[in-house]
Amino acid sequence: MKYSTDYSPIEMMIIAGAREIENGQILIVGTQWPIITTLFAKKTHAPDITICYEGGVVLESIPDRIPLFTGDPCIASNSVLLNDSLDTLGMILHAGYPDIAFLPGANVDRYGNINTTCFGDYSRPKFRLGGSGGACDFGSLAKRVITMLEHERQRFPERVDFITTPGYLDGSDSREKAGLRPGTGPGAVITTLGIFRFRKDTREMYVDTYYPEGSIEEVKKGFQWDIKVSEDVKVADPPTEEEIRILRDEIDPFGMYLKNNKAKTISTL
Amino acid sequence: MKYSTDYSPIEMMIIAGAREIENGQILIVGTQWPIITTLFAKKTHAPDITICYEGGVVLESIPDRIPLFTGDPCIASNSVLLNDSLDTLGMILHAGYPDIAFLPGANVDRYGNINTTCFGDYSRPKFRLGGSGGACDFGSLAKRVITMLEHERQRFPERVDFITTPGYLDGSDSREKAGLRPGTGPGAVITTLGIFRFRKDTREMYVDTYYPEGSIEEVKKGFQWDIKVSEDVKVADPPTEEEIRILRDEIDPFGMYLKNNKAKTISTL
Amino acid sequence: MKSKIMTMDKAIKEFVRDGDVVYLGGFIQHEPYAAIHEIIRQRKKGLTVSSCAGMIALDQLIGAGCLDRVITTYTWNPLPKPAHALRRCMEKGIPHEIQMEEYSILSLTLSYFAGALDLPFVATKTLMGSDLAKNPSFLGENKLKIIESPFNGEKVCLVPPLKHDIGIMQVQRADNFGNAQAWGVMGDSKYGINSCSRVIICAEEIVDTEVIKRDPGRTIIPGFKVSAVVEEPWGSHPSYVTGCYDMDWRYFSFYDKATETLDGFENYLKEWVYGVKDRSEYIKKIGKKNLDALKPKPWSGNPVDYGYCAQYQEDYVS
Amino acid sequence: MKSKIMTMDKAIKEFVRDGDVVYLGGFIQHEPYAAIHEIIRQRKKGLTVSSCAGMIALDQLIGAGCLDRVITTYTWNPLPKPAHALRRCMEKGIPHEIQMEEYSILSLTLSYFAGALDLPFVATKTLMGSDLAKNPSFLGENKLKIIESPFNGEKVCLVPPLKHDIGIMQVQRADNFGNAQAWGVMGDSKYGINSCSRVIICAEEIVDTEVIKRDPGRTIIPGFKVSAVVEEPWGSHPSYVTGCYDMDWRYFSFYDKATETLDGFENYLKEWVYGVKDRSEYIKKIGKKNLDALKPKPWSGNPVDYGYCAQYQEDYVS
Repeated sequence: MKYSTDYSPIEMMIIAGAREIENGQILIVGTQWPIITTLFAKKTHAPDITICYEGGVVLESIPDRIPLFTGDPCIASNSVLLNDSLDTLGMILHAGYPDIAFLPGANVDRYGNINTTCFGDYSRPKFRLGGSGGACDFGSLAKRVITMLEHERQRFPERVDFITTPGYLDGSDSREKAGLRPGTGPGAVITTLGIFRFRKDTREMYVDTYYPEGSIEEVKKGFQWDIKVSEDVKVADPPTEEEIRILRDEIDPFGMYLKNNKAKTISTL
Repeated sequence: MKYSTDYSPIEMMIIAGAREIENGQILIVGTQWPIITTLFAKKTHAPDITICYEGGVVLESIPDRIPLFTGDPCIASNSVLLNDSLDTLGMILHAGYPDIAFLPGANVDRYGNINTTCFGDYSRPKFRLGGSGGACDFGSLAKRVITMLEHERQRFPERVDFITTPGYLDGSDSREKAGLRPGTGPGAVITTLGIFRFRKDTREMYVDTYYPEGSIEEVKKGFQWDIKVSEDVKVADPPTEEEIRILRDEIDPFGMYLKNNKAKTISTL
Repeated sequence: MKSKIMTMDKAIKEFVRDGDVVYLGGFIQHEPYAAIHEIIRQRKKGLTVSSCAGMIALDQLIGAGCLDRVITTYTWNPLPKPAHALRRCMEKGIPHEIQMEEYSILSLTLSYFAGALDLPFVATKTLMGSDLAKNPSFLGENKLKIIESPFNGEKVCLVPPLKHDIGIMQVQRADNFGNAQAWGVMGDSKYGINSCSRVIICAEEIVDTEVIKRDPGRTIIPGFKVSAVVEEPWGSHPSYVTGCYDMDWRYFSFYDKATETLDGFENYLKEWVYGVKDRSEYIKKIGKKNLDALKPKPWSGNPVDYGYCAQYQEDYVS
Repeated sequence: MKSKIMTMDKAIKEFVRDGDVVYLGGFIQHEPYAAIHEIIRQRKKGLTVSSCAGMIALDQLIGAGCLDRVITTYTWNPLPKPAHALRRCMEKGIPHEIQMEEYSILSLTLSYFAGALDLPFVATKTLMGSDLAKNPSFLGENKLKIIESPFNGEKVCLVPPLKHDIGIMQVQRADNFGNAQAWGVMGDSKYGINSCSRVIICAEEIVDTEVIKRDPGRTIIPGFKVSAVVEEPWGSHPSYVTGCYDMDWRYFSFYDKATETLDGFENYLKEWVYGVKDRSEYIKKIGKKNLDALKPKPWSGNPVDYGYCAQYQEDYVS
């Protein structure tokens, strides 16, 4: 096993995300980075994970063309269950089966709330984004939500303009008070700079891990508030050469995610 | 067109039931007499009726073997929609589509309440019957419920021991007060003696029509209360020879309903 | 992934526990008679059995004394005749008193639906006014609630999510991992079987996962929810499985006569349940000639296509 | 029964009325683009359009000025890129202000489900805490209710039944009478299309009722609920229909660039919507070579069997 010395921050993010997954887990997976991350995990250390998508898809194998989003035609002929949203968002997610929900996000705030609706005022936004899709359901219902996005400072406001997907709302027990189930909520935010988790008491995001190329200072600059750093903050292992080879050659041979950037998420104006 | 002079009370009941149906109507149909009645109507004057069964079946054609009950295997390969109970009891019946709901019944009372649960006390019955199945749903939800049963006096108590399927409950507006939708409820009871309908004000059952072989006196003796008779009480036309031929030879060639009596409903001890 | 294939004997031993809340799948067809007989043979006790619309499954389990509580909408010998063991139990407390919670098919299916999704409840306009609504049994206050709708003030009936410890159902085909496919009259089965913590799938045929993947729209429950898969052809006899075998009317007629008396019922169990080791012995006892008479004439359609392009269009990639 | 087959022109003229509440079926696949273009050509006005999870359908209808109100969970060019006409409308009120009622996919699908069954409401644990719940638009107090469950006191979110005047959806096949079959990723479509007073089914292929009856488990809506059937191959382009054609990524890419400016959007409509008479002209404009590139490799499975015995067993009859 040799560590790679030639990898991008996006590749590091994907591999860090995949490391959160244990073999055999049930995942409900959103569009963009979560797709390639979970397929990479399935291809490597977690072949027996089950991947569920919001439109009614349960995948146990890797499609021969990588899906660009969770409604991509290529998933139809590779799934073991293919029906409607009540099959996955209902009888799997609302029923509490997923170990992890993977989401992309435009903005994430101090308490893990996600905004994919708009920047500025909701009734007359400065920039209108797509909206929730199933994201609000993932965030409302899943035991452990992992959000993946490119780390740019403007993506990490202290408070998002619009809570599309509830995280811990105002921290502490405000999530449970709003009616969401105990034992659900954000587990980690994984970016191109590091891995961020949430304190059990205040439910505030903190720096858990940063990547070998980076530094705590650089990471802290990536947030619009003064993010706390774990006392035993960790440095992630870099990807191995084999991991990078599999990711590039086997998972994304057309370069849809890694080269052509078809999956880049909107950040701000 | 020649009237038949050789027909049984059961055959008269079936033909009287079929006459309630107009071509093009949507029917939700219970087991036993309703099955043969609606298939006969489809074979004769109402070829474009749609027949729905509680397990998830929508039929537009007549199976080549007559179903003995609504879960009979022969309906699977003749339906145009075949799925589950939410497709028919839900998206058809609860959604308000059926013009008529046809039901069998063990007992029917003065306000059209039906009992198919038990005779005697519910907690320790003298005779335990099958229970509701979908009957309570038909009676709760359908615009016009038609109940078909053999006319024996013990089947027509003033008040049933157990309301499996709500009719007009205690009469007047008690049905609506219980929460059931206005514009729903019993439309007719059709037996081997006649056709009985319900007053618009009191919602009490009355004698609307009797059969050519019978008399008003005989009909009145078939009830445990003093049933009122319509001022313009009618006498039904007998079946035609052609109707009887179609019923016996084309609809029930194996005699399952008309000869072998496999469909006879339980009445009392 | 590890195969979940096992014998019926082992599946029932391992996954059905005394006192469990058991869902029996199948809406007339798909009823798991092979599993039910094994439950009786293993003399399971104190079960609560939930079954929306079956034939004589509940009758046999009640008569054999396996049950304390039932959730259902009806129990009937399909001829239609009353179910004798049910009658003896409800009318005379033989072999022991049981409690029966009764719904209508739609309200119970909605309760299973709520259970499968773990919804807090579902509101409906059925059931109100009936004595089913007024006579709760062991579910008591939680059988249903009649409230005024917060939207428009009308009276509505709320049914709770019904969930089960273990669900058992016969299907047309499944793979080793429990991805199960079924078709025909489905009734409540998809929602019921998805409302269970543990699931035993009994399949007419075990197929390769590739067969499942060639028509994934048929799958009613994903394998990850399934604990055990039992290959059990003819597992729903005397009821039917669409496309596999027709209903055995003669057997129901025989059962009706055989079980009319308590002695008759005991003898039935001795001969047809305790007296056979497993389903294959039961089937041998039915006999080839009788089984052949139940084989359906084929009725199948065009397969449907799930294809897609294997590559992206070139100038989108570049 | 009378055939309901008609041209798209006639179906939209007859069944879509100014001011209607319109459901657009399809969850990415099955979106009825041919019908949407005809709605734009006929310059329908004041529509409320409900669409759970589509691609650029809402963007086109908003930009063309057909809508006053929208019910949805997202609108996005699938690349993923923002939808430009939507942005112009929401950010700058071009071509006119609209109101947008937003849900999540699960909550909106449950609302369609409640609408399809005409349930008073459905209770769920999603949506609470989000700003979607706190910002109702034109549905106001009736968007949802958060109450304490009468069963256990926990906070629950009630979603109302959403019903529609008219629903339109592309499917793989249908018969003359509107019995419609669809497969692949189904999303919200079955519940949405069953919640409509009038329904237009656009089918890739019109088949004999015999084909429907050979696999009735595929039917998502029975013909008696359907007002019109339009034969419209390629009707979902540039989106896809499983087994018929793949997604046209290049067209989405082209649409993204073409509609970035208001002028560009108007020119797009002129060329691709107003500039063609019907779907067949649109398809001709796409060109055979481009269409051929979208044809899928086949992926189909074993047909399933629905057979039964044609006669009763003899000694049951006698």
